[in-house]
Amino acid sequence: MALLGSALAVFLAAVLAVGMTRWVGDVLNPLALTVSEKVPFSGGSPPDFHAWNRFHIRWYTMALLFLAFDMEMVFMYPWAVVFVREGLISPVEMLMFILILLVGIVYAWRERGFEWA
Amino acid sequence: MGVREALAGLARWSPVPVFPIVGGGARDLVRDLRLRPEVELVATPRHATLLLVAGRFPSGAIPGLAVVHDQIPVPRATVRWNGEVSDEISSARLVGGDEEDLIATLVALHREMMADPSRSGPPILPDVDAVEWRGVGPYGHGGKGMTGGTPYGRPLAERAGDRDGIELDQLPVTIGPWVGALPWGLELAVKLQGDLVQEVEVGPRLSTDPPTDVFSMATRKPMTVAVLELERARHHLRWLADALSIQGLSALGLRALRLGKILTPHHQREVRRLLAMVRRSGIFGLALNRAGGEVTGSQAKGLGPVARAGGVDDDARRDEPAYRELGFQTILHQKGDAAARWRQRMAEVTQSLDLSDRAGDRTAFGAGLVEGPRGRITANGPSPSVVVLDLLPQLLSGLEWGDAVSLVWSLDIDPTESVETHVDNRGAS
Amino acid sequence: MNLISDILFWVFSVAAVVTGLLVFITDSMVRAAYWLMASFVAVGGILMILDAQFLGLILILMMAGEMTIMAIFMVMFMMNPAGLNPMTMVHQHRTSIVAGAGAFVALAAVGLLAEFPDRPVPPGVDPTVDLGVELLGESMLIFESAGVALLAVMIGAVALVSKRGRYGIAEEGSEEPSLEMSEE
Amino acid sequence: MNPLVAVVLIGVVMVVSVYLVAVIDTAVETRVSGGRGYARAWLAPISRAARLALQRRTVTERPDAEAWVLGPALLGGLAAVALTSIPFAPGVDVADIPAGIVLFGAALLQVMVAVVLHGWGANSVFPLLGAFRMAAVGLSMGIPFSLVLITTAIPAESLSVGAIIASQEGVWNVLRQPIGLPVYLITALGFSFWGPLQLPDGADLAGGTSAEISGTALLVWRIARASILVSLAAMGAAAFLGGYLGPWLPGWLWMIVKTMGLAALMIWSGHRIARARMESVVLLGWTVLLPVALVDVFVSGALTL
Repeated sequence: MALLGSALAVFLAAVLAVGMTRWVGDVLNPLALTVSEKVPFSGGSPPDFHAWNRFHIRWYTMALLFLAFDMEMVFMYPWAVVFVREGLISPVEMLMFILILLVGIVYAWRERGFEWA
Repeated sequence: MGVREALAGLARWSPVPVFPIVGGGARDLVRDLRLRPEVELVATPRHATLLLVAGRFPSGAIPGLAVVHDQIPVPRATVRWNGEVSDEISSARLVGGDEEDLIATLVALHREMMADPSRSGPPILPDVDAVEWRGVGPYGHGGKGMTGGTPYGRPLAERAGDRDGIELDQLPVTIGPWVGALPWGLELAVKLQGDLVQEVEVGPRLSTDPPTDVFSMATRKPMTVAVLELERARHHLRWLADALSIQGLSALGLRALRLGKILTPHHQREVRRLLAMVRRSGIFGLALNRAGGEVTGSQAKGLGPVARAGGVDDDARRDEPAYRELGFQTILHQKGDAAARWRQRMAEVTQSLDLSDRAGDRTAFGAGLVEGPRGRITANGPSPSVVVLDLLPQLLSGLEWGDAVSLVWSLDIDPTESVETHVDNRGAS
Repeated sequence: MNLISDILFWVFSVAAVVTGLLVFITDSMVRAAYWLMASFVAVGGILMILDAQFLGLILILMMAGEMTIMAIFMVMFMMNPAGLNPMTMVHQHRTSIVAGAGAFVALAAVGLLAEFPDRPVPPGVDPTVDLGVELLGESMLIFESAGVALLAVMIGAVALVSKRGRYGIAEEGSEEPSLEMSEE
Repeated sequence: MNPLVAVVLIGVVMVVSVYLVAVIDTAVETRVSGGRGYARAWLAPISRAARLALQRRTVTERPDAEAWVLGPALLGGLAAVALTSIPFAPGVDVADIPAGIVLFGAALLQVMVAVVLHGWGANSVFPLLGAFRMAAVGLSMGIPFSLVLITTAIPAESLSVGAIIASQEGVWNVLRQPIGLPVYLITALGFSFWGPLQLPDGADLAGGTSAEISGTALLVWRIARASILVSLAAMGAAAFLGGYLGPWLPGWLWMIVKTMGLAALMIWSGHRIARARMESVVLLGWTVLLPVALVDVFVSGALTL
């Protein structure tokens, strides 16, 4: 717990350092931009629309697979710790679990779920 | 203030970040600036301090100049190289002369900006919203309903059908003409659906007066093969420099550029070494493996390396006696895609060097038709870049943006090449 | 030490509730997704205070991916994804108020009335090890059947969304077959 | 470790290593480009930083200002907190907790969030494309990345980084688990979006998520990105190269040498290996790295038994 407190302190200090640097920059060069200086860049023509739009990600199949496959991480960490202790049973059980999941990956690959362009 | 002076003193030694706007006749000069440690060409005006406007532009007006100028953060300044006084930016520093003069001006101006930001160039465009939105609508943000109106001055993208059978937003956006990702001067009006290019229109062309390089000279009088072929090799190395930087290999690109500058027929070994490094970079396996963009058959006619990469044996050099004496044989690749075009040009660099080495004082061409580095140059036909620009919409649609960029660069486009290469010539004859 | 733990507990608790609330107040889909993640991260912090380091950290680890996916899917499906026009994330007010109040009362009742076990983990015991032993021993069947459930999720997702989906190739305009029975 | 000492220690480590990364980057670039003048590599990072400090920050018309600020801040914070899980020398660590590699993994997967927020914040087309690219890269690389790290925990019988280093007393993991380090380095390039996997900030997006920022915002973004690279290199050194273990030299020096060695390797790849296509990266992650990482887990595991 104490160790994690230090880690938290380091995290907050780094975040603060970044914020401070930006703030120093803003003091040296105050932010006072005109409308034309704020136009988003796309190479010389002002944009006609907001860039934020309903963004069609083509790899949504992969995203859904990640959602399912990522669960395996939860089991894998404790499994690795007791691997040696538990002996042969551990690789066998985990291999079974992984092979079940791999069927899903192979199926997605066969359905060309990772390709989009 | 002490801090500011101290920082300014250190910043003096920083490479000068320059955002280039490049018109006709200045591409090679600006590209060579990459070799100078004093200067750093950046891909977006947000990373720049100086705006460099170089070269000739059609009828004096430079599209997007004011927009890009205002996007450069303060302190900023503009340098106009070999231009007219009547250009849009009144505060621009005019320079002529050679590269050394330009570098000296850039460095001096950068130091001035760092030391005294109050001398920064003022914005050109007026400080008014493009669309009235403040105070409009129930929340004063300029919109009404969930998607209506022009919130904060711009509308939201509209819905459109998609090849996946889903109706989703399509974002129309004009990219270019001045962006590090595309050849200088190329403007693409694309409709993006996600990261996919659904539709492309090529923007106005920045054609200027006819080129004065050795290849266009060869349409009028015979030129020595040695000079032509060395220049062709140089051209391909310059192309390689640009194309490599866009694939994330700017250092290797610099190597190509540096080699191109000092190139002689005796540099075969260095060229081979460079090409081996390019091949080993995995560019064919990682970046161009499925980039697509096949240009083959009749549409490739007259497009030089692009045609030959697609298996079209189209090369004006075959019909020249001088080349026949040298045992010239066209190099062909079959697939005609982006990777094939890379391979084609890389093979032609060594071929040209070899030809240049053995050519002696043979001369070729001179009768109106020349095989230029981008393809066939004729007395009054369209230049190869113009032909390629017409192919772009069909080639780019359906590609992921990164692939689209790779494809554009594989075609070696110069948007400043004039529509009719030799208008003047025709008038004269 | 205990004081710091207490302070951190309250900081994380308040953060979890406030960020959870912000999910429904913000107009932007991306913000909503990442506020939810912030809420989970705060809960992960509480777990870590309770010396369940592994559970707390794995929660934070998992949520990075899950909430990014949530953000991109919301941006993909919602019009006005950035909340440039005002909108509300709350619908069916009466139902939701009743459901919310009911859930609160139920949970509060559990919190107040249930008897919680008071078994602090003895020092020197690594809960991760116990979790691993449990997974490979007693809970083996649960663990393996979770695999089957996840496989079903994957296959279902791929079958529904892949380009060569079950209704034909998407590029050729795949269409769901009509549910009407044919006349024959 | 006392929080104050911890902040100072990690701060010093980050400042020095980020400076070294910048120097190595310039030097490698000079070498690959066939140029001369290595001396400027030592000064270049400082003068560039000074120049950026004097430049005004830009904002766009209607950004998500908070997300835009949070992106770099979070990235820097995550790099720092990732470093806390790694012992730099015997006994010199901030938080060598029993779940050390989970802490590291959690920090690194959150990098995806930081970059997505940073790209989303600008409301501009290039950063937006960059943000979604980072999501795709992160989701493709996340699982193999975690798997190869988990594999190093098998012989150590612990998730603590200190224990993982200690378990390499006889033989380093790079020899015991030869598949691990290459997979780790490739995925590390993905999470630090460096070199061939510099897709969110790629040249084809004119700088991607950083295309709209200038001044100190750009400065801190670059520093944070280099810090992530350092964190990844340090973990690579600890998990696969035995961390501070080694003959003759003192432990901390070994750690520095190994960390900067791996960092240099990744920087070198940035100048010698081409940017990969987006789709290839996703395919690589799921159909090559994931199975290879699983082979690593089971083969290395079986060899341990």
